[in-house]
Amino acid sequence: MGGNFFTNYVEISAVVLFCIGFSTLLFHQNLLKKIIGFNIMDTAIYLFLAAKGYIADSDPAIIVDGILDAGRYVNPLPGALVLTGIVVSVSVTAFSLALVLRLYEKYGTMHMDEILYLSREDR
Amino acid sequence: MQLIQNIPFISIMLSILAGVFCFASKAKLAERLTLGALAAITLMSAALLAELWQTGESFIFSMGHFPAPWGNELRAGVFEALMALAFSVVMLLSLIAGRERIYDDIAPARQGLYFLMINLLMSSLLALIYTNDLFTAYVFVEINTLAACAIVASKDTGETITATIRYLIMSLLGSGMLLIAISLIYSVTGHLLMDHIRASLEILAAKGSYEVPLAVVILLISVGLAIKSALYPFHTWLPTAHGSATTASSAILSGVVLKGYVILLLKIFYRVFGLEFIHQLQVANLLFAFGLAGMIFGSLYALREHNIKRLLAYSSVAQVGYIFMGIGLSTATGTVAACFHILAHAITKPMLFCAADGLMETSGHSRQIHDLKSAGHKNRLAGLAFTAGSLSMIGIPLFSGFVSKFYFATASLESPGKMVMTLLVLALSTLLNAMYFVPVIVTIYAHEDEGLAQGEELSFADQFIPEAEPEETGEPPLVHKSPVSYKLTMILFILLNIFLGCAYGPVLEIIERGLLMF
Amino acid sequence: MRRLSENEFRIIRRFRRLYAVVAALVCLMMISLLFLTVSNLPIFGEESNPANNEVVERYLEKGLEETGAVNITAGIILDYRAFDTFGESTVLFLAVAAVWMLLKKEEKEIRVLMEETLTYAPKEDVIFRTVARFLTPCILLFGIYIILNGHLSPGGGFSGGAVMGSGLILYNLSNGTARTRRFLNEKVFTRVVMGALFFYALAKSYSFFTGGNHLESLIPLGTPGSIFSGGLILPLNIAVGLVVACTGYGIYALFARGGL
Amino acid sequence: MKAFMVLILLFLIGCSLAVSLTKKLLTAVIIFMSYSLAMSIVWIVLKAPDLAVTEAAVGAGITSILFFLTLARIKEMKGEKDEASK
Repeated sequence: MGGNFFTNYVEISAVVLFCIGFSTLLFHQNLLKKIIGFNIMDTAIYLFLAAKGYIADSDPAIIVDGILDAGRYVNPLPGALVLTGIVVSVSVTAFSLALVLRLYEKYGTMHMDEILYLSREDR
Repeated sequence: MQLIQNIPFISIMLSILAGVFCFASKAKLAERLTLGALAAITLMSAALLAELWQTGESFIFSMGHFPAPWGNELRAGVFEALMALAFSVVMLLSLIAGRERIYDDIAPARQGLYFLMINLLMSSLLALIYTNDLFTAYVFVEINTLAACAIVASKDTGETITATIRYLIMSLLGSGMLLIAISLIYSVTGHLLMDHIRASLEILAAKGSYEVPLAVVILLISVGLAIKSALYPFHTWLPTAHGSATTASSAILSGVVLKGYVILLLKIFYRVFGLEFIHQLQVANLLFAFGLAGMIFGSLYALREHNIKRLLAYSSVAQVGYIFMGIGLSTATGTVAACFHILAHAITKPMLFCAADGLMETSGHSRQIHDLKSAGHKNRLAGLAFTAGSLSMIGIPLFSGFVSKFYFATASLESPGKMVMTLLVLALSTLLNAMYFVPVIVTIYAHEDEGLAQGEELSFADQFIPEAEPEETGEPPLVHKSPVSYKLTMILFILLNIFLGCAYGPVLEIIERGLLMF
Repeated sequence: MRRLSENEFRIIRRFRRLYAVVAALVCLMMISLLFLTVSNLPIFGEESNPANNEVVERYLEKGLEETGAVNITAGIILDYRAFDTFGESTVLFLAVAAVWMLLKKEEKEIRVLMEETLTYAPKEDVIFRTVARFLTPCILLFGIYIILNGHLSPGGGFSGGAVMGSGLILYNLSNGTARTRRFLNEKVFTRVVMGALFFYALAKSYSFFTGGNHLESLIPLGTPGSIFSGGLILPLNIAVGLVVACTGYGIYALFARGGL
Repeated sequence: MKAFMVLILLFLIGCSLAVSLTKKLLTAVIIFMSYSLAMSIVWIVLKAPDLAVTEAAVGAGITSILFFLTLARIKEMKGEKDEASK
């Protein structure tokens, strides 16, 4: 273990969240749970990324009073990247939920194993 | 700045705009638009390739008014131009060849949207090839994932939708890993552009700091992209997705989409980390081992298949194994061979899928191999194309597959530690390839009255016989009529394959020079 | 539709146990690797971290002058790194198209679904309807405010569009589909989304083209801080807001009844 | 400030564990919604107000609506199926 385990507490919790999301995505056989797990995983990554932009004792990067001093504001770039990421993950969520609905219409279940088994007969 | 340097930007924008336009247009119009856009991109990429080959330089195109570390950038050299050309040609040919099947398999209301997906898929592939920025690469990886899943799901049977959700879940795991790796890189270097990350990584390497995070980053990126390009232990989604989609989708997914991620991985290895760094960390050895495993197990799975499309899909797993094996050899020749194999597989596998489609048409769309008996006589061109593709996959001289296998073998001689393994597995994999392709060829040229069991017993040595057979046989009982466009594309596919197999010199030189420019 | 038999469940369960062991190993490996990594990263919140380098310095010190946006984040996403954001809008568009492809129903079936009172839409509820009548205009207005002030204050096209989208959903739930269709039907939806995206693509192509070829851009940036400033940022925010509002409502409608 | 941050982060971890462990899907979706809202508070603490607005509107708003709708549709279909089988 490196020395910054406790000072990087935001990143550590982001990693914990990431792994909870990751294991939800892997372990749960209910598709809806899988999708929630994917969402948790994504927000954890965004938390990790946004924590990179934070600087203690500084203001949000909105230049209200015209002071152009880089030391006064937080780093706005990770925020911009996360903004892009959030929209990407909502799009993916919408698409996967639509797939779940179609699968439910066809097989009457949201359980991955049952679907895999039932779809084998379609071949 | 010359006008020709706008080509990467124009081709990306063209395909996105064509995609947006398809949203409200009817299928026929959408198809024409898509084919037009693809043809235009093909021509432009060819012009770019010719120009860059003459000048021998690469260039950087800044997207917007802000230079390097502040704005986005595109970068193009001969390698990128060659890949863009190959991808657009393969897309165009597979779309034309699979055209009939698209209109059969997909409900009329969805056909326009299918072409929309194709356009956006093309734009994301082009962006992956040309981008010089890691975060842009992530965004376009997501577009690629969604569009690829959507073209599988467009057929709308239970099987395809199940395949899609498996594909989607695996892809999401992969993109999650990619994104966390990108944020780790950002956190230690503070840059997102490849050149600048490289510069600050060199400083970090000199100081010896952040070694653990960087090792984890390389591992995460390799695994993330390996999941998306179906390297062996992560391939589980591929057979169902590629085996159940409509023909054009299968052809495009196996020929082009898998390769886009490999190219991104190569770009990251070469342009972000530098080869020495990769070799220090043994990641190359990991990819090498997985590649070898994929070459054998992919073929073994294919041997068990009775469904022709799934057989071809498993064969893709084996071929992706070849590509990663070449990268894992970690010599310049190995990478060149891998890149050549990307091209060889990109033109062979779509041809096989389209030819299989032509064969299946003669037997009422059954995907079972034993239903295809004597299909090669009923649809002669498809039979010929399937034979040519199989021979290329097995690695018979004159076809492109031979060249890449030959170069893999040559490359292995340069890295003594891996030579024996590579040569052994190459030989074994060739044998296995022959063992599952030859019975299919024999079946499609068998006469109706012959038993199938006879065909299965034919050995590796007999593989030349089926090639000669179409000329020898007399009148086939029923000649299937395929549209002229299908015939033309099949002929073009075969010619392209033979062209790559014979005139491989200049192509290899382009790849070599392109990789040096990286 | 058929249920699985007991025997089939047993086969699945055996496979599942193997899978669980492998997955657990993968997760454990992942978490230990990432813990190791994070504890070796630069310290959280320090100003001297590698991420706070010359790139960010220029964004903060010259961003106002170069993009005309007071909100530096808006300047980054719509000007400095506009290509990423363009890709992001394309993802959203792609998602709508894919959902449309999967869930769109024939007009007849939509009618049937519209007539039936859906279990989750309490249209008859007086409290809900009264509250919704007051809330809907406020939400829509707030969304418009966020969009228009995207370059001056937190927010922008994506967040404002999402707020407007949820306002439209609330309107639809309280007033019914027939009334929503008077101003937002399939035709309007397609036109707005495509028009806004075309405008976005063309405007950005113009600035990419001039930027890539080192030409002067002819768009004035205006006085920083006033509403008409930031060059293309305000129109782009409006275009993005329209796309997001329509797609948000569109995806909702496709999920709820298979069509607008 | 740090104490507050740690508190929210613990709340987030608790929420995600609860989502992963609850049996009922509706409960899981509701917990996930509150997870998103807590996340938007985290963005404010991290001085990224743009993200806070977007997360509240997109993550807690649109995403949750989609989850609820999916559940409602599935419940409807289940009801239809039960009626048909009776």
